[in-house]
Amino acid sequence: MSSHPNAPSHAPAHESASHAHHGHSHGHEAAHGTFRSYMIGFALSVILTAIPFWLVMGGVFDSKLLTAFFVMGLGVVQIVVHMVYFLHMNPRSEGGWTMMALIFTLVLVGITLAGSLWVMHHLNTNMMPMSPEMMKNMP
Amino acid sequence: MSETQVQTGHPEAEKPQFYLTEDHHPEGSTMLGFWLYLMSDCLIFAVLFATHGVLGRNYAAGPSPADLFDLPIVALNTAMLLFSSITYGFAMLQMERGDKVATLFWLAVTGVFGAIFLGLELYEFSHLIHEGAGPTRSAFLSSFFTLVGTHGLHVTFGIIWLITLMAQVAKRGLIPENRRRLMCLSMFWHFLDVVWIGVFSFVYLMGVLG
Amino acid sequence: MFGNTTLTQFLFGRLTFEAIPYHEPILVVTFIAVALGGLALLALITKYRLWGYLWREWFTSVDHKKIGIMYVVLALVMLLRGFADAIMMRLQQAIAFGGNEGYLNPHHYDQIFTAHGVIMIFFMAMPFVTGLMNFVVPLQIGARDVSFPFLNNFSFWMTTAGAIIIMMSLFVGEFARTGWLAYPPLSGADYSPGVGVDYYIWGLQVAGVGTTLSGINLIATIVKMRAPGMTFMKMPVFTWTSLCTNVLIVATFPILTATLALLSLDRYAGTNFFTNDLGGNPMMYVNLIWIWGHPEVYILVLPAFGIFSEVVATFCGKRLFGYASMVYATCVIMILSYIVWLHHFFTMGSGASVNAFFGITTMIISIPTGAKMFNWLFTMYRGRIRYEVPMYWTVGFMVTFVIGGMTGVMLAIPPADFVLHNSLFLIAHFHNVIIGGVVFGLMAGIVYWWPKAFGYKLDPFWGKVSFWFWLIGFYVAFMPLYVLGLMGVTRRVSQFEDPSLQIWFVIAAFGAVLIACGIGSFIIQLVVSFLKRDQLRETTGDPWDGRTLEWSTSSPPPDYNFAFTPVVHDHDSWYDMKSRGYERPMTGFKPIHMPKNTGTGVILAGISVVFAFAMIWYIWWLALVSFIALIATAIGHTFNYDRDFHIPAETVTATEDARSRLLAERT
Amino acid sequence: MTPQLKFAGRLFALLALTALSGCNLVVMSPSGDIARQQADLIVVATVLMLIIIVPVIFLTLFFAWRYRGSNISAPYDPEWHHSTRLEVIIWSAPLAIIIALGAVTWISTHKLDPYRPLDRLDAQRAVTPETKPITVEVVALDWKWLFFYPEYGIATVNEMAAPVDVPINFKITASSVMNSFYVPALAGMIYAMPGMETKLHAVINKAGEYEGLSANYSGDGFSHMRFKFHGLDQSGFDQWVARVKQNGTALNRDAYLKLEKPSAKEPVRYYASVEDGLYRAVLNMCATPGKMCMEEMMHIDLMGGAGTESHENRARLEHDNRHAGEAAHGTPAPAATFPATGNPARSPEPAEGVNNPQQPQSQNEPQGQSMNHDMHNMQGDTPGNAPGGSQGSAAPAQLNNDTPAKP
Repeated sequence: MSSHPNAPSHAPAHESASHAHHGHSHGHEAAHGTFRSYMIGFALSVILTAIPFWLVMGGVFDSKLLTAFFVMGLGVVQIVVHMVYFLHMNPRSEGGWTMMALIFTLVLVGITLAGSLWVMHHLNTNMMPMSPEMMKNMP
Repeated sequence: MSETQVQTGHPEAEKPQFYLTEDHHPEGSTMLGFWLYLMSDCLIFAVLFATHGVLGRNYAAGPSPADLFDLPIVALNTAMLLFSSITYGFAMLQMERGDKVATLFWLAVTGVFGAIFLGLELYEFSHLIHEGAGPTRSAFLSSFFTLVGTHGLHVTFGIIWLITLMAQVAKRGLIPENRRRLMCLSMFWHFLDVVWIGVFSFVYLMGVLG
Repeated sequence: MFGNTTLTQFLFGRLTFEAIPYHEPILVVTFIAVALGGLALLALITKYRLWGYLWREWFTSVDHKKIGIMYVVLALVMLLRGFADAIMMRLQQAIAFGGNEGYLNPHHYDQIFTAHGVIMIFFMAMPFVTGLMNFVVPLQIGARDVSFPFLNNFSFWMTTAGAIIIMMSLFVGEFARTGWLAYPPLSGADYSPGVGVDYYIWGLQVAGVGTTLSGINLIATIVKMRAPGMTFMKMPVFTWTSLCTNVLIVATFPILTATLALLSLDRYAGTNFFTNDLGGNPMMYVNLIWIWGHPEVYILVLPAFGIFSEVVATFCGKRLFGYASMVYATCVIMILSYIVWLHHFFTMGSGASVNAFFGITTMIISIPTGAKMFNWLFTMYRGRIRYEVPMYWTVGFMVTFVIGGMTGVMLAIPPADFVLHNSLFLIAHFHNVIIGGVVFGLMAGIVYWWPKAFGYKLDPFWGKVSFWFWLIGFYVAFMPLYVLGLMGVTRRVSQFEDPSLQIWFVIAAFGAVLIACGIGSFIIQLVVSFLKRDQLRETTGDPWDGRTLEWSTSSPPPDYNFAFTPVVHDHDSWYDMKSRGYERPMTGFKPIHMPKNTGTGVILAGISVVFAFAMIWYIWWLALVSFIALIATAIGHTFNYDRDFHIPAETVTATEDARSRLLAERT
Repeated sequence: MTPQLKFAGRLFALLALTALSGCNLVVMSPSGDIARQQADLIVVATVLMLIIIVPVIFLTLFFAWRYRGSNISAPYDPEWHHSTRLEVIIWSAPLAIIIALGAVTWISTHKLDPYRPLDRLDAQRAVTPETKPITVEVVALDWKWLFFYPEYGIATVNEMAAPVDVPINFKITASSVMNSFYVPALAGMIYAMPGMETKLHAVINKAGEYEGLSANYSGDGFSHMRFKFHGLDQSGFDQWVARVKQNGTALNRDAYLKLEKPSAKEPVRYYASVEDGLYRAVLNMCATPGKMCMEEMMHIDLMGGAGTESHENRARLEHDNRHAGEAAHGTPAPAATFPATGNPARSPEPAEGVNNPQQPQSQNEPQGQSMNHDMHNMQGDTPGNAPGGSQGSAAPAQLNNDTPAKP
């Protein structure tokens, strides 16, 4: 990994953390959010959307892997931002049940996605008629 | 376990209260129930994402994402959805202030953004189909159209629901039932945003990356 | 036949007179029998002027108890259909040897085994389980109804709509000939061009909506509506297993829905998810459907475990041994059931590490299951067991289920699975756990809660007769299948060549006849009990000296379940209340806030049937019209804000006074 | 207590006796080393589990009897519901068994992985570098089995033979739907799937005639999708090969495409010669003239697809028969039996799972339908089946070869 890609990633992460702190301390009604928290969420989302588009469309990095890593990473961060600022997720709402349901669902989504990809990757490599030289050429 | 201690702690003679003489109102379940529905919807999308993950590179000797996707349109689309999110947020804030007209205004704005989003998506789809890259062209395109189309269908239903709610708010005002419904739709709408983040990152951007 | 083919096609899609199987004697006879029976039923209802009553008190009811009972009725009706299929298969396999082709050609046989699987799982076991949960859970947690009473009614009717769609395939067109999970490419448009798979898809999709919503409903109910004081670790075990079951339902049925939706896109829109064409991958379907399919097994069996836990504690007169470990075991099973799905296709050829991983996770499930078994065992230890019928089923279950568990672990070892997969050994295994676990549990549950639902006990003699027929019938019917599996005989075969196998199939067929006697005795039990209901009447509300809250109210419970919301101090709360001198409140009743009945659920489900029928037969105009009607009705429903009413305090007082008189008569 | 014990013992003995007597438990007493090890595994697992199952069943019956309501002498302790010591046993006993079984599973799954070449012929003999395995390429057709012997240049239908004590390398695929290749006496089953290749390594240790079958339901003719597997000594095998060569016909693509059409209860057939690369073409779903091979498609996909100007590839990758209707556009389709899509395959008449004989290739072989009178054509020709095209038989030169043509 080169050193310069770290800079843009660090900034929003830091920003998001500090604002998350702010938002909660000011939010008088956490379940609904305030104008301020909505605007913070919106600003963060815009930034977090713009960066991956810029990375891909501008071809910022030479390494596809690195770009992919950032795109997915920023996607996850943005999902968290949406959860906190728009969906007002916090461990207290509905007695913690929404959070629990969310975590459970995320675990299942993870199992479904990772499991399917893992299983299907094995099935495909075992069974798809590819010649050895093709396997070597796999990107 | 702790129960055993609790139980032994009870003095047998003392007769506790065994029922409530007052009316018992369990707290509302709607928000939790709706959240559970969203979670189940989330799993539908998980299946579609997994399918796209598995089949997304099966171009069937046909066009690949890099050949097909027009990222500026996708960016514009994403912007529309983001705007609609914040405007829905404004609607919710107005609802809390009890301002019916302002709520309706922001709901309408949200609906317009949603409709623009849908229009752009339909334009993109028709463009692809005209290029011969319809959902039947390859497994990749099948899963692409299905995943993005399912999201689009959700937005469509969201808009229908939005219009219904606007009619109900206009008719009956911001009564507790309507507030609850607006909050449900709010969760639905923001949930679609979250799914869209997955779509543009995983399908479009990663797809174009190849 | 028709003058204008295009118009006919537009009007009727691919529905033609040929679709009606009037040339199949078996189906015609069945149809006549069903039609006559149906007409007789309709005539009786009309004669006794029951339509209004049924509509007002049952079909449109949002009362969880009535909906629960309707679910069970649906399940029993479908049990008869599914079992008829089973008998036909057993008969065919018992005679189709050597040159004898039997009485069913593959065209029919294949439909029958598909229908048997689909009906037994989706329309017998699922509604049965849902029905019991619906009836019992709110009572056990001291609630007056579920969280979303209208949704409950709607869910029930959607499940029924699914069942109706499946049943229609018997007389209009055909059913799928693909096996109960409809693996593509066989179930794709190219290899199954008929309407069979479409019936399958739409039946399951419509019922799936109901199942998912009912799952959400019950979770919300259990989380939000428990009586004050009932913490999670004081919940009855059946409620716990219901909670886990419904979590599984909500978390897996969407996967089934999505997977079937992809299959229908392949069939209707020509996409290429699971085809051989253009990069499709049928293995993905198998992968996805089993992500749903394995938790489904636990959806069925967990409530049965809950029933046994209630039954064993009640009839041993003893608190359940190891309540906490029972709860943890249930939760562990719930989670683990998500990471074992590949064991259904070890033989598809995944790598050794993948296979071994899923094999071992599968085995791990047997640890909490084993712990549960020991818990029941040690509940019996130092108990004083009253041998009422539910306890018979429980002991029968414990002995039978461990055998099924053992063969299940054998199947979880990939190399062993390579020789046992798709064999009759596998068939024997899952019938061993489904009959020995789920069905026995449901039978125990129905006998256990019958007095609560109807106010009289079921006749014990016929109950025991039914139990013994079921138990012996099960062993006679399925032990030969274990043997046949070890003889290398595989499933879904309609004709055999090796005559030495025949004796085993004949024994198995005889076992099926014994089970038929068991079902017959059960029906006799219901009829006899109904006729003798005055003798069997129980007025206490607590016929078994029960331990949980449902036994604290009258039998049958009033519409509002509890005049005053109970307060829970310990688990086995009714036992706690009884032992600490609970006195029933006699005065001070208040009006009770209740939901109103509505016909929207029936109407929506009815339109769904029309929509599904139109989709199955490509009657596009009707599909469009019914779809719009569906949306419009749903939206229309949301404009109705007048959804609840109060039961006046006088009515409550009158009801409670009547009960006081009954209780006084007893003493 | 003793009567229960006796009863349980007797029951168990009875079960074991039934299991062992009379009938041919081929899964438990197979003739191939792999199946042998799998059977041993079943026994080991069963014994391990019986350690816990037998006491549970016994205790269940015993407690059920001992603590019956009428037995007042038995202790009754309604408040007893917890015992840490028991809980530990309850959880650890199954855990111990599962740890043992898990270890067995991990090892055996790797050892008996069907993809893993054999390292022994049986318990005594190891595979040496000199051991020359035989390759058999298996194709599951609608509803018969086709076996290629690449080393001998022969092929057979519904009959297979292999020399005793020679490792067999199976390569397995299918033409249309999923099947499962299973010879109980030889080794465990593995799926046969279109466009994919599964592998199985096995050896037969005893001469004899064994049953082979499809273990995964595949449609109408599935019940009869059986074949005989002959374990022969080396000379017997050589004779069998000679017999195939002597009595067989040639298996070229035309013959294969005719054979591929759905038929049930197909008699045994021999092919003395096999066209080069035919199995490879079947595996790659490009035996039909004009189709693109899966390999080539995958290669193109790996290279990033073929761009938007690749419409001609589409028809080349439609392997299923749904597009038969389009292929037959030349002839007016009798619309009455065809629904809106104009797709004859969707008419309710033909049996499901039946590969409509109206294959795309039918337009290439106008006489194809009339020539396959030796096939048990399950459904007969549907009206839409009229030979439409007039291109004549495709010349072999048009056929695909198995090397990727496009970069």
